[in-house]
Amino acid sequence: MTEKNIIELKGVEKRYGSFLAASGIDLDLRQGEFFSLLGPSGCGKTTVLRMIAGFQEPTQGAILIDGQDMAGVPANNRPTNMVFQSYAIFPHLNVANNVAYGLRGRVPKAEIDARVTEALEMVELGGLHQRGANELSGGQRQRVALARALIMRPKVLLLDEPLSALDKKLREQMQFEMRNLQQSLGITFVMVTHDQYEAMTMSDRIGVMFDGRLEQVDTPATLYARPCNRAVASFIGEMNILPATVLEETGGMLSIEAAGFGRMRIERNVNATDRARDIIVGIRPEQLEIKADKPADYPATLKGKISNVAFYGENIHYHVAVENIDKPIAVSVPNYFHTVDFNRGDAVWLGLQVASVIDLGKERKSSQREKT
Amino acid sequence: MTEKNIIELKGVEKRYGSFLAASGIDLDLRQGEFFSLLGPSGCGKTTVLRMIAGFQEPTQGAILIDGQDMAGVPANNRPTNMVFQSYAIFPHLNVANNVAYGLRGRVPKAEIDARVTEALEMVELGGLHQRGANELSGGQRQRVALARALIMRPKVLLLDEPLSALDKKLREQMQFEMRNLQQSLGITFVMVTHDQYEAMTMSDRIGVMFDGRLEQVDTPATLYARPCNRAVASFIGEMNILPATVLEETGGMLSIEAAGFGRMRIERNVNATDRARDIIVGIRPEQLEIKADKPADYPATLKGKISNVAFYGENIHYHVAVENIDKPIAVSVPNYFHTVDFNRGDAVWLGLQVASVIDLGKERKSSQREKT
Amino acid sequence: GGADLSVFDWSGYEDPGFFASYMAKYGNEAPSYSYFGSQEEAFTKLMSGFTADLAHPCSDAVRKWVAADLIKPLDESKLTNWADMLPEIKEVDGIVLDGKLYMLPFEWGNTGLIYRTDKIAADAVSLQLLADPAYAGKIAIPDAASSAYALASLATGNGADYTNLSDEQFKEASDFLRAIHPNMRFYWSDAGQLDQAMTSGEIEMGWAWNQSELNLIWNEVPAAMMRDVDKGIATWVCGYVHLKSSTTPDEQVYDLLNALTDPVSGQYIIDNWGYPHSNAKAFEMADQANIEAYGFSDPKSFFEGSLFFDAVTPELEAKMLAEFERIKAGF
Amino acid sequence: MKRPSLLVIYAFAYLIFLYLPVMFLPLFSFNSGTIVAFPIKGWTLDWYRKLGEQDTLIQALWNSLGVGAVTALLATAMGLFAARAFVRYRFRGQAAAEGLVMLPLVIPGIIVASSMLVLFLFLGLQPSLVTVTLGHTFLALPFAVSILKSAFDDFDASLEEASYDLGCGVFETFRRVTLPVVAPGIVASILVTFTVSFDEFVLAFFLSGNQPTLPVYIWSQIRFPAKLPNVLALGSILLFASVMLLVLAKYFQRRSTTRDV
Amino acid sequence: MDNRPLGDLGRPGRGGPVFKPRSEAARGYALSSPATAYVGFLVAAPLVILITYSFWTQTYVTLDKTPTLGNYRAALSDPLVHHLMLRSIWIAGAVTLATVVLAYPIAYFIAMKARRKTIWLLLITIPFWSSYLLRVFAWKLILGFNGVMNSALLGLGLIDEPLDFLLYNEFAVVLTLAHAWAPFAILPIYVSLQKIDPSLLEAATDLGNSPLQRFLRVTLPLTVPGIIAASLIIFVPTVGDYVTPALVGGSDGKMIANLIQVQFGAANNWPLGATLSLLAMMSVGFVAIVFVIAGRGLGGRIR
Ligand SMILES: Nc1ncnc2c1ncn2[C@@H]1O[C@H](COP(=O)(O)OP(=O)(O)OP(=O)(O)O)[C@@H](O)[C@H]1O
Ligand SMILES: Nc1ncnc2c1ncn2[C@@H]1O[C@H](COP(=O)(O)OP(=O)(O)OP(=O)(O)O)[C@@H](O)[C@H]1O
Ligand SMILES: [Mg+2]
Ligand SMILES: [Mg+2]
Repeated sequence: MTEKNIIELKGVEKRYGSFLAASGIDLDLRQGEFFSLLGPSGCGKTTVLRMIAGFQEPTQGAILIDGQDMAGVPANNRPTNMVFQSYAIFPHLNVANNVAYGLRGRVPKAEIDARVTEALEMVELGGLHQRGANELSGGQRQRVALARALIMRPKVLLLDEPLSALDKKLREQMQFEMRNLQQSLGITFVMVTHDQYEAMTMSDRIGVMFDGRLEQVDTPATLYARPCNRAVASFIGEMNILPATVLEETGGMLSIEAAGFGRMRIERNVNATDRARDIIVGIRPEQLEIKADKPADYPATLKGKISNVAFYGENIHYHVAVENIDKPIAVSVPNYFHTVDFNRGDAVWLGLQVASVIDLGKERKSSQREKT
Repeated sequence: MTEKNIIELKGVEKRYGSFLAASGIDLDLRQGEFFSLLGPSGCGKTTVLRMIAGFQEPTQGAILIDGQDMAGVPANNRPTNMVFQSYAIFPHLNVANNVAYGLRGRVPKAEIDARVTEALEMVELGGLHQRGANELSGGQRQRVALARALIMRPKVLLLDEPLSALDKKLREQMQFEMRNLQQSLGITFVMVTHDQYEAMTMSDRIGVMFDGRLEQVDTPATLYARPCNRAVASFIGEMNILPATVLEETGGMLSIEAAGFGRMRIERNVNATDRARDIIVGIRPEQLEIKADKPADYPATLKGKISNVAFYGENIHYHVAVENIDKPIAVSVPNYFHTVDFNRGDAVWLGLQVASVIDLGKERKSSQREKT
Repeated sequence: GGADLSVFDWSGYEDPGFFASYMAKYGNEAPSYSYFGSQEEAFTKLMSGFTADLAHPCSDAVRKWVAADLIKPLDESKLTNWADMLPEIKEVDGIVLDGKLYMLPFEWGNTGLIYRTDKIAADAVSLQLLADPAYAGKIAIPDAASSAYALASLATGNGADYTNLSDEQFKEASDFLRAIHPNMRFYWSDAGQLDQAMTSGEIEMGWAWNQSELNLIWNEVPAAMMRDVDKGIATWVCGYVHLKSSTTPDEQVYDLLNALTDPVSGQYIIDNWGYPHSNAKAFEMADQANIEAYGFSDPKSFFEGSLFFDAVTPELEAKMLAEFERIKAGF
Repeated sequence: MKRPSLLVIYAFAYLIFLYLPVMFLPLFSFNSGTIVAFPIKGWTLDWYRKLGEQDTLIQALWNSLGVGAVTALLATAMGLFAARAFVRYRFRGQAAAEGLVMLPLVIPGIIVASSMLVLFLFLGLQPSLVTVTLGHTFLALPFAVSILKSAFDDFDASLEEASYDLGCGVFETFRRVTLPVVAPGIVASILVTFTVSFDEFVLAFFLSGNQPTLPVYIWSQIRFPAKLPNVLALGSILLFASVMLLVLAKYFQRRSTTRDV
Repeated sequence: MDNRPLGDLGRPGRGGPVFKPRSEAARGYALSSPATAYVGFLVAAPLVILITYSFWTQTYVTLDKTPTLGNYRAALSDPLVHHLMLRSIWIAGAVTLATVVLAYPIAYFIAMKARRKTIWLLLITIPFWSSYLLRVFAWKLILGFNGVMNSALLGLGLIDEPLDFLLYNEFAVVLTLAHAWAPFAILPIYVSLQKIDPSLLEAATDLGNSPLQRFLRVTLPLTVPGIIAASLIIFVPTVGDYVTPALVGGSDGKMIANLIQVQFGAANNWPLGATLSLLAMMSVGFVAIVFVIAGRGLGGRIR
């Protein structure tokens, strides 16, 4: 991955009639990176991807690929290729002809054959040349779609939820293989997904979208540690949200009074631009300690009662109801030896390291676009 | 939840032609429990559910509901109701009429109205009586389907992947609400899902199916802690699998020689029935300690090199390549303060508490039914 | 070539036997034919602008066609067979209008009462029998106003005034049609329908063309036409008219007309089709047994004693059409 | 379920109802009499033997086949584009356009026929097989559109996008993806529109010149029912041929799918 | 959602057959315009002609082009017109009802039960690859006095004398047309049955419905659009049919189209014919709209 920008989106906007499907999108994608667009259903991820591919023209702004403005360049003349969510395997062609589709008539026959064989090996489908499109399993279809796009040697590969049709086992395997493929080929991958784990495990960087806006672009770790607002914070992992009041702001630090935990000084979150006296702060469930007795070595503590226990395998989540706080606070505890064991109704203490409290800025009204 | 069995499956088998979709299913479901059927796509979950509902007759075995043999009893005369994966909301009826559907002609009009209102309140759709079926969002459709089934006051509610069509946020919310509903109504819920987290967080007990067979039925915690074989172990959470040789077997304990970690004595896994000299053992990623230096206080240790780092939010997974072991060993570390930080290529030590090594019995050949 | 000439005709008349001499002259090429199923259809199509050289209506339609400016008079001097035509036929109203010859008669025949000879005795049969309740559901007449009123005029004894019925006579005729309406099995719109019903015994009497009689004879059905001029029978004449839209040279048009009226053509149509022709010489050349069997050994009697389908006055025609629709609807 | 259900019995009864009339056509084509009525006069093969001499009848058959073929192609081609637009795109006036295309089904034939003749003559088009074809295309369009609409309903739009994405232009995509994928719908549309044209009389009568189509010829035969048995013979041959054609088509279709796979 | 002005057809093309993401609407118009323009033109012309003629007067063979409402007055005050119009609508209604009722089970069978659906659909279309006239002849053979039906009944000793109510009445018209329209009724109903999600039927069963209740409460209401489509395809042209009533309708089978036909044909009164056509189309349109609304309403009333 180099620092060269292979794709640049500058103030891109897309309207369907009066409906804003994407607005003010500024994004630079680097040569060779694995980038994911993450967001809830209907937030505009596919729209952005399709504008890059050339299936839709932005109503405003510019898209540059490898430095060239793509305005007016049709999809079939762009150096991008796409893996469709439904895979779009041509039902009337066999595997080899599907993969060869884009080369036919452009490249000599012998070269096509060689490249098809090579591409099929690459996606571990060697020998399946003659298999009919309708005789493929989901995973095989996904591989054919991948091979069909990669054989075109695109500068950028676009993937629209390439794994959402597969089951867990297969999905995990393909995640691993796709990441390896991307690293060995050095091609830029832009993937749309609504699965946070998929995005976090596969990507170099993630762009999080809500309601047509790109809220935050960062590495998975930074996104998790420093989400810029409530929406991003709760879309990625679980986040306890508490209201707080800003008392003072000095040198990048805020003095706040947080519900339940009382006064503390936390880092000002650089990403949040608007300040206000009433803000919200977030605490990740795994960054709280849960004890039967009041923990001594924590700067902030709180007393509560277990309202629910949820078992997540690697971790156990306790939901702790605390007086004067609306929602129970979630605490995640690693499942070592299954030793820690509280039950519903137990009284417990929570301990908090102040450094792990994240400033999420002012509470924003949720957009009208959101549905139940 | 009582100890009374509301549903009993005795040696149930279902063939489609020569294809065994389900075989040898023995299962007792208790009055008032939340039971999940978990398994990969095509393993026969829906088939089992539909046999209980009466849409398919078993080719062998018997199904008893509340003590009565259901052979020959058509679906419309069984005390079960179903929430379909696609919800199957009648498109020509509004919400109230959809919900009232099963009562019409059986119950006086006034009572229907009252029960519809009550059912709609229960699923938090109060006041949406007149809404058309096509004007509902995904979450609302799911609620209507739930209300429509619950209004029949079934002895057992069957749910076929009721949440898979919803997006993450909504899915989590509905999981929570459905679990609450089930607990407050005390009705037995049987839910089919392929999402392990969904099954683990919602269920009292889970039945794990593979290739038409019911492999293990247990509480979530037991399933996680004591999976009976490799398939179950790796379908639920992540599991490092190591080959081992049995040296001695005494009083429920096995002396084994495990690849890399050497000799140790572990508990014999009660669920595994066949013993062999060559077995496999499993270790959960969160039950390994990862250190830069050899940890002193661990009975078994191992040296390796980080081959990959995957970020999962609450946890970080390190994949550690170890000499003479094929697959890298996964280690999960809680993401406290993002402090522990190894990078790809670092040499590390793994520490293991012997008590957390799980006996998974003899390696089984994977069935022919499995596809890529 | 011969195909330059276009003829708007009933199908079947493209039989080369009808115009052998034309083909001989025009490189063994037949004229090209377009077809119609009824004169009304043909008129509608021509009024819509369809063009051809010749058309083949029957005498009762000519007045309207002339009024609609569709056809032009023929030049007698160019018709080589004019002298040999049956003398009576030349005078038929409609063939000549206002002293001008508009239609060259080609074939003619009778419209009369056909009955099942095994069910009804020859001396018992009469037009009035149609109104006899004993024959409820056993009779049929054409779904055509002119033909129906011809029948009714004959049945009410006003056959002679058919083209010019007085109001009272018209009412008598209408009343007769109303009287037979309840007996009606159907108003036939194609001859095959009548033949079918007559053969199966579904109907026992029907007002129909002589060609139905022929068909029944050929199929050995015991049926015959009541040919007694006194009891009431009608005669029709059809022929060729020269359309105003004609574009082919007159000479070629007249060559076909002359070929059609050639005695050889006449003999062919009499012997092979069983239709009487307009050329008197043809009767001499044709097989006399056929002429006898098909019932036109004495053409003269029909021309003198039968009702002729002349062109009725426009006002009367309109009245007939309107009234017939009401009668059929049971009004 | 050994006992055939009522529904199956009904299905076969209905088939008998559909086939009963057409079964009599071959029967009477062997009748030596010329009137289509019982009792049958005697048996003969004459009508088949003499079929070769019926030049005009045979010519009419060829005219009908030609008109039917061109109509099928025109209607299917226009229907293909329209159906694609209706299924794939949303645009203002779409409902009106879809309704408009269905209108020919519901306007009385004689009105369309006579006014179309006036219109064509006004435009300087003399009645001929061309005008008949134009008229029939009008009549067949609704059938083509509705059949092809259901074909496009099952057609995943991303297939075409995948083709553009792989570098193909509009025409290449149409030829290499759209056409082969909706081929079954196209075949169905061609069959149905051909049938519609082949049996149509009113428009054909008004719009044909001196080349009659088969129905026009048959209907004008009414004056001469003596020739009906020839028509019956021809009809029987056509029926037999179309059944054979279908059987063959089915056979080859099955062959080709097994080969492709 | 598309509210773009109609004139906005996207970027100017650069020539060459490339894929351009023009607006959906533009592509929709471009692709559907050949068909809609063709049909539109050929539909508009007859309508304009009809409407114009209906305001003129015919005197024998000449047209008086002074605009007048005389034709409408004459037609509307004529009891014959009323009578024929009502009878046409009633016969067309009977035909529609019979056709749809007979066709529904077979469509249901093909959509829900049959294994080889295409074969069945083809089997249903093949009989119509023969001339309509010939099929009508065949019906007369079957229903006729000496026909197959009567012979069979006589042979079985069920009747002593041939029945004569089989042919040449409204029954024969209904039967012949129910046969002729069969594929046009079966196909739309088949399509709407085919579209029903099977899980809806299972849901109904699950909620306690017997197969019959399930049919009445789910299947039937969901096929209302198909039934309406089939009914319109049959009803409207049947009102305009003049051939079948003439051939098998007998003395009482006359319909409004026969009267119209006479005006365009024998009577050569195009203005009156045009007026009657327009009146017929309006009544048919009215009945059809009432029918559609009633059908939808009824479908919506079933719970
Ligand atoms: N052609 C269109 N016309 C009108 N609205 C559209 C069109 N395409 C998409 N939209 C709307 O734009 C919004 C964004 O759509 P998009 O497909 O980009 O969402 P997405 O983030 O990919 O969602 P998903 O995860 O469900 O695929 C949606 O609300 C959608 O309804
Ligand atoms: N009617 C049928 N005929 C033949 N095979 C069937 C039929 N129904 C299901 N099967 C097969 O039986 C197996 C089990 O199907 P089932 O629907 O129970 O799986 P599932 O576990 O629900 O899978 P999924 O998660 O994909 O819904 C599958 O392989 C399927 O292909
Ligand atoms: Mg999307
Ligand atoms: Mg399933």
